Amino acid sequence: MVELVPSLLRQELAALAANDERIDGRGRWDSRDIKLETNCLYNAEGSAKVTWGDTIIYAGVKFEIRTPWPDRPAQGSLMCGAELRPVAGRKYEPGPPSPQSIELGRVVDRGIRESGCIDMDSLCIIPGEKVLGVMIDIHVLSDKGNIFDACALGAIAALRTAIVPAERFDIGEDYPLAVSMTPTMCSFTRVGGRFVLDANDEEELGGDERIHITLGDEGHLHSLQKGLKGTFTPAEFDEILGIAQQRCAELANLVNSKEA
Amino acid sequence: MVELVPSLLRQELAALAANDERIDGRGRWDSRDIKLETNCLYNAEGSAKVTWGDTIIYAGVKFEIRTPWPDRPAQGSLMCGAELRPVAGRKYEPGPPSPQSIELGRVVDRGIRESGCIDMDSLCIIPGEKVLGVMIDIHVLSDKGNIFDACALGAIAALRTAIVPAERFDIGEDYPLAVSMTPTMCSFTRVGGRFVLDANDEEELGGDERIHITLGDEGHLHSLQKGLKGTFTPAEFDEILGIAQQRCAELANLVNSKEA
Amino acid sequence: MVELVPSLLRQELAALAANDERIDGRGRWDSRDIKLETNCLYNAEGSAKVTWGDTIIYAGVKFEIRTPWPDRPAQGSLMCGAELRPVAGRKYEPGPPSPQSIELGRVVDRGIRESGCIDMDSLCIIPGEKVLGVMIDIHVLSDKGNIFDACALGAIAALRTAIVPAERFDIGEDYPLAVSMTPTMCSFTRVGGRFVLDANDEEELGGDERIHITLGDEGHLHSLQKGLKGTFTPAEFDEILGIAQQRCAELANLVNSKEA
Amino acid sequence: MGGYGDVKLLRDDGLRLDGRKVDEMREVKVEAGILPAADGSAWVKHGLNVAVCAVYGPMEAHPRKIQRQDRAVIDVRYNMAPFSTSDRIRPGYNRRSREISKVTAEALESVVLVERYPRSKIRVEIEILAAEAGTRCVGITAAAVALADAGIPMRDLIVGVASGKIEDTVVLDLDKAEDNYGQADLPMGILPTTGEIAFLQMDGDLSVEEYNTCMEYNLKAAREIHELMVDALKRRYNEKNGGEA
Amino acid sequence: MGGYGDVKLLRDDGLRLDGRKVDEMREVKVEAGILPAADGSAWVKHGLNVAVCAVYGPMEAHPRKIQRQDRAVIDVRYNMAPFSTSDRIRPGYNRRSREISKVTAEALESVVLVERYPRSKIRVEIEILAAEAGTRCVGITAAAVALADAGIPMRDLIVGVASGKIEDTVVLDLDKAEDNYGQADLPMGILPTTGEIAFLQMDGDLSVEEYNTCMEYNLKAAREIHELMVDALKRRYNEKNGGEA
Amino acid sequence: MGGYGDVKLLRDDGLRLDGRKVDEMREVKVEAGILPAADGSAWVKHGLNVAVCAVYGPMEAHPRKIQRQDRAVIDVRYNMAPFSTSDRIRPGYNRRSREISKVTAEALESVVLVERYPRSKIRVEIEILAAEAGTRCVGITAAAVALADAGIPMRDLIVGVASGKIEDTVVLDLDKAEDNYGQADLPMGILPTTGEIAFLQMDGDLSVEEYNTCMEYNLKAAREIHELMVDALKRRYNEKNGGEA
Repeated sequence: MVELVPSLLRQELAALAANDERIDGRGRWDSRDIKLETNCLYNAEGSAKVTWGDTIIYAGVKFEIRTPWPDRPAQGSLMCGAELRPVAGRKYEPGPPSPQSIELGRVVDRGIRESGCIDMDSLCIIPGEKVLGVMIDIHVLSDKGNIFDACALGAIAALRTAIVPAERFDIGEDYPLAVSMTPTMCSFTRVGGRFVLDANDEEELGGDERIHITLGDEGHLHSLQKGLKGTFTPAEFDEILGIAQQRCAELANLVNSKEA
Repeated sequence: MVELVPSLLRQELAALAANDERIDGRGRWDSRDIKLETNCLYNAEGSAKVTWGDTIIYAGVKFEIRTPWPDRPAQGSLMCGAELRPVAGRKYEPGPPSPQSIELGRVVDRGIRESGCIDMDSLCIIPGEKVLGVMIDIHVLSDKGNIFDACALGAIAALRTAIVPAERFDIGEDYPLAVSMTPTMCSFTRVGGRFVLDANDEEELGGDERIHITLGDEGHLHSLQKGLKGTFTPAEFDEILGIAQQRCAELANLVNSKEA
Repeated sequence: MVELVPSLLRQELAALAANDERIDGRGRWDSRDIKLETNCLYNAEGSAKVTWGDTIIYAGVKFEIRTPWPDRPAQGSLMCGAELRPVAGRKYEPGPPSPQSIELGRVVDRGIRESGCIDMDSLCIIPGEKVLGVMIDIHVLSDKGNIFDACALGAIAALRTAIVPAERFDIGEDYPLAVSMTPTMCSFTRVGGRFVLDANDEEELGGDERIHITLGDEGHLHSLQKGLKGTFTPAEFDEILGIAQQRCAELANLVNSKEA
Repeated sequence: MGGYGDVKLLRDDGLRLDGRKVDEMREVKVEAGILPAADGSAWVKHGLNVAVCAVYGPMEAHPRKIQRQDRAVIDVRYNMAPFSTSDRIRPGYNRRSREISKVTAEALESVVLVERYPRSKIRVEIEILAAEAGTRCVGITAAAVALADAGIPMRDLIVGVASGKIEDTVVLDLDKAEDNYGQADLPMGILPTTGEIAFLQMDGDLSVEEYNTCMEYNLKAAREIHELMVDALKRRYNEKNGGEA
Repeated sequence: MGGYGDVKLLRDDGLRLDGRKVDEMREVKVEAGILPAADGSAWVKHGLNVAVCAVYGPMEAHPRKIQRQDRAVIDVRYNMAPFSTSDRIRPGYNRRSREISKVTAEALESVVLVERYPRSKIRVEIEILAAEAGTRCVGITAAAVALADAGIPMRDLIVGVASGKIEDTVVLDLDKAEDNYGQADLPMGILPTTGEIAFLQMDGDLSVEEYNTCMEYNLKAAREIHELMVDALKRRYNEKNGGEA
Repeated sequence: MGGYGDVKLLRDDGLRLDGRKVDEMREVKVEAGILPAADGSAWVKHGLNVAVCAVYGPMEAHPRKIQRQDRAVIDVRYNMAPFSTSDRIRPGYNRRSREISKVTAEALESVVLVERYPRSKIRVEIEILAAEAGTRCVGITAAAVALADAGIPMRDLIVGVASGKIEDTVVLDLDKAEDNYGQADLPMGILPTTGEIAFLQMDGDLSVEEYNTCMEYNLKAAREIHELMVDALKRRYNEKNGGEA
């Protein structure tokens, strides 16, 4: 493994951090530009394209009719998965889902699920017989850093604009999926010794641990995850949690501006 | 990868081609000898062994009772698969199905399926409840070139001699499967710059692209496939299509001579 | 592969064998100390921990309600599997089940199944609708030789102390699983040219073929298996079969002493 | 081909259900260079199909056993996104996508000057984001543009096109209904400059005459799409160089 | 989190169903060095959870492509035995166990002095034999003890602890019912000497204040469990050296 | 063993359902050298069982980690064709075939002079085309002939044979009904010259005396089949050399 480049990059990032600078000129808590498009995919019942700096992801929602689990006869189900396929970047290889892609999908899934934004009872059609399964698939097409936040944004945006294809399922007229909240994720990466918001690909390559925070409408925590080697202190966490409170509210506003 | 041998072989094949000769003395449109045996396997409901030059394959037909697909409640199903297992030759390795074996199975499958020789409606036992599934499995035991044509021949011969084990399934008396047509395949390989019929293993090793043509009873095309690196012109295709018309009719006669 | 150590070890073991000695001082037909604990795992319906010298394994029994096989509507099922996961020793690697672990599970499974100790009819709840499936999972935590005998002992001990969780399944009150026999396994390894009982890890590393014998209550054979490179003579087999008769009876007594 | 026959696909005025003439293709849009992480990329919308392609390389081929001493290997993955079809499809490759990946790779090897990059690998990632019949052809078109965008030298751009048969009539570029209820489909990868064929599949039922008509339609369509591909690459070139078309 | 809400988890006297106070953890027992085949090992019983951990290495990292020039890689497998849960689980890894393995490995890499063993690998095998909520934390505790038992140098012992929320009340160390019907769970891997956090996950619903209370409980519990870990290692050391504690 | 007990397998005259005596085996036919692509091959029909075996090698063993410095490894794959059984079986290996492959390889390693080919690999591909009880034995017989046909030196030819118990009577060479409804099966791989045993499995219920009778029957059958194997190899040798037997 060529580890020379990361090593030089680490030095550069540390030097920049000493002056409170970042490699692309942003401030410590600045995000890159974000463009969110919805209803952009034929055949998906809800869809979103997120262009987050040079990172590009698509999210699509599909529904299926299924029989409920025996222990939850009146509840539907929600599933969110992410694919980190070789299209996303030079470093990605074909093969079974990597731990990275599993973690990505599960962290995004927990943020949405645990916010309670989908009422599982509302997905019941006939108790014990037929319920709706909601499946969100996220496809990373260009990874230039911070795919977690881009994927979480695309997932909730696709969900919030999804139409249940009731006619196709012979269960009445099509209707918008009820989504009661807009959980969003805000991730921080230790670069040059201190945490920054929205690391780009170079900062990820030369950085350390990440913290992923998903907050709901009232600023409540719904999902946390630390990834990669490294530790953090409670004081550091308090600081980034404060930043996340502001930032997640802005992201939720962006999503809500897209609704039908 | 040792690519020296193929390189010398290519030169030899090119020199032969310049004199309109082939490495085993055949003419450009000559096939090797073909021996077809049917009903040769205990436990298979239809079976065929094809000895095509030094290439040997077996095909076996099995039936199963299954529930129909919801969108086709009165239709059975047909499945044709090929296994290129390590027994077939030194170059074959164990592992999950290779792209080569998937292509082989799918090209043979399409030729049979698309000819319409099996009426899917005839495989219905009780609409919406019980239909027949027909499964053709092809097993390549010795690959000395042109396994595609040998497999296609074995598959249709096994199918045409198959007996539906109705008694075992408790659905009446055993009866021969209704097969209304005899699609056969004819493959051409570019060797020394020009296409030849029925390449042997050396010609495949030192040759280029292949074209697989499956024709039905009236000389209609049911399946085409180009494989391997290389291109061809429409004029070249016209010429080999003419050869295929003759050759497929001969192969169909051979199959039809075997029926019960 | 470093094969130097086994080679020197082989020489040492041969020298010891010439004096009828073993590397850890035991006699040819001596076993290491065995400690058997049962009911040692929360959530398992039957469980056993076997400490066999420095070899440690756990076995756990779980039940499930399932629909019977169409051809055996009034019979339940028994399944025994063994996992040789990387925890068990330095030489074990992650990945799909190895041939070693498959053989281990299947040999233990056959010994129990073929003894007839579980009456499959007794596992029927409602013929054609509901039967019990009994699943024994064996987990090797520390392999220091002769895991076959340790696993077989743990499996039958877990089974003999298992309680059917009938209340959880809504089929009446919990009751002990009926197990009518105590099959046990006795394995012999060729070390220094002659067979010994209960080889330890060094004797396995520097030894040759193994013979696994499972005997039931009346000294009947229920399962045999030869493993690894090597041959044996009928006379050799007669001798070890005699030893196995004594030893299996002792092991069965140990298991039976644990019952509720 | 479904070939059910009892579904009407041609209107009384001889036009198709969506108003196209028999030799008219669906609208096609092409963009080059849309994925910042890739060495070359393309986006093609063909009817309602959407394909995206990323190219990486040439790079060292590993594991070593896939290396070729005298040329680059082209490693193609054709993949349909789970949300690209009416019924969601499970992520991961299936037999269909593996076959398409194989023959697409072989078609691209026929035009890329692979002998210029011995022992190397060129990765071509074709992702179908929305499928409405004909995705393998759209994928080939996208791959050709993405390879060109990556600066990989080729003898010609391959164009993916298809014709087929509905109600015993040969038509260009089947849409979803025509594909489901039609009688034949003949997808090709054509080199528009020479008319050579680098990709060929076909299923259904075609007489020799019908085949010839399909071939003629395909060649015509290939030349039309080729112009759109060249335009997209010119726009991309000018954009990179800050100029105007 | 299940979060059903209609299951009563706190008694009228303010204690939990099993009689614990809100900031009281389940009983914890720790043993070091219990697997003869391993280079280091540990057994932890936490409530009814039982985790066993074996450590092998440092050893040569292979295949070569996983090697790091400047440090050891830590290869963690977290696995639940098929009989460890109420409903049997199929052998083999699933998405949950792969995620836990990944983040546990990253947590352990944060404390092991990995730069002392360039190009090598340390295998950490965590086996859950009985599961009653909180297994990932119990696994981390066991891994830390097993690494120490194997003589692998670390900055600190990591302790796995969790707090959560039931009936709008923050409680330490959720048991199975509390996990099933509670509102939030916050598992952490804490370095008890410095209070740093090397492992963090959370799901459910917590306000910032509730998070802070969880954090406080977790830190307290980490220090308690840390003493049991040190005691176990001392007993093991004395046993190996034939002495007395 | 099924061991249902209520199915009659012995006739009143003491013969078996197919008319065989208790110590009589099914008809066996052996051919060597029937697969042109292989280095050695054999075809064995034993009752209605049909097994074909191809041998490739000795060849370089790769990947390197399977190499042995002092000998060849024997890589056996026992496989049942999907159409070989009454109910079709899915292509690919299952637990049963993997176990049989393992113990068959170990049996063959016991007779092949593996030390003559250090660092190499011999591939033995056993394909069951039709199964009627006893396929693992038929596969061993075919493998032995194919190895000899490939010119691989061996201490002896192994012969695969089996005896078992039906209606409390020991019989040689169980057929399908006897296997399904019998009480025990004892397949062996025997070296007919020395009487040594290289392959041994058994399941069911046998007393020690019954085991001894099985053993005696197996030995007798091994010698009979051995003659057929030698004949086949002689025919093959003469055919290759253009002479007469």
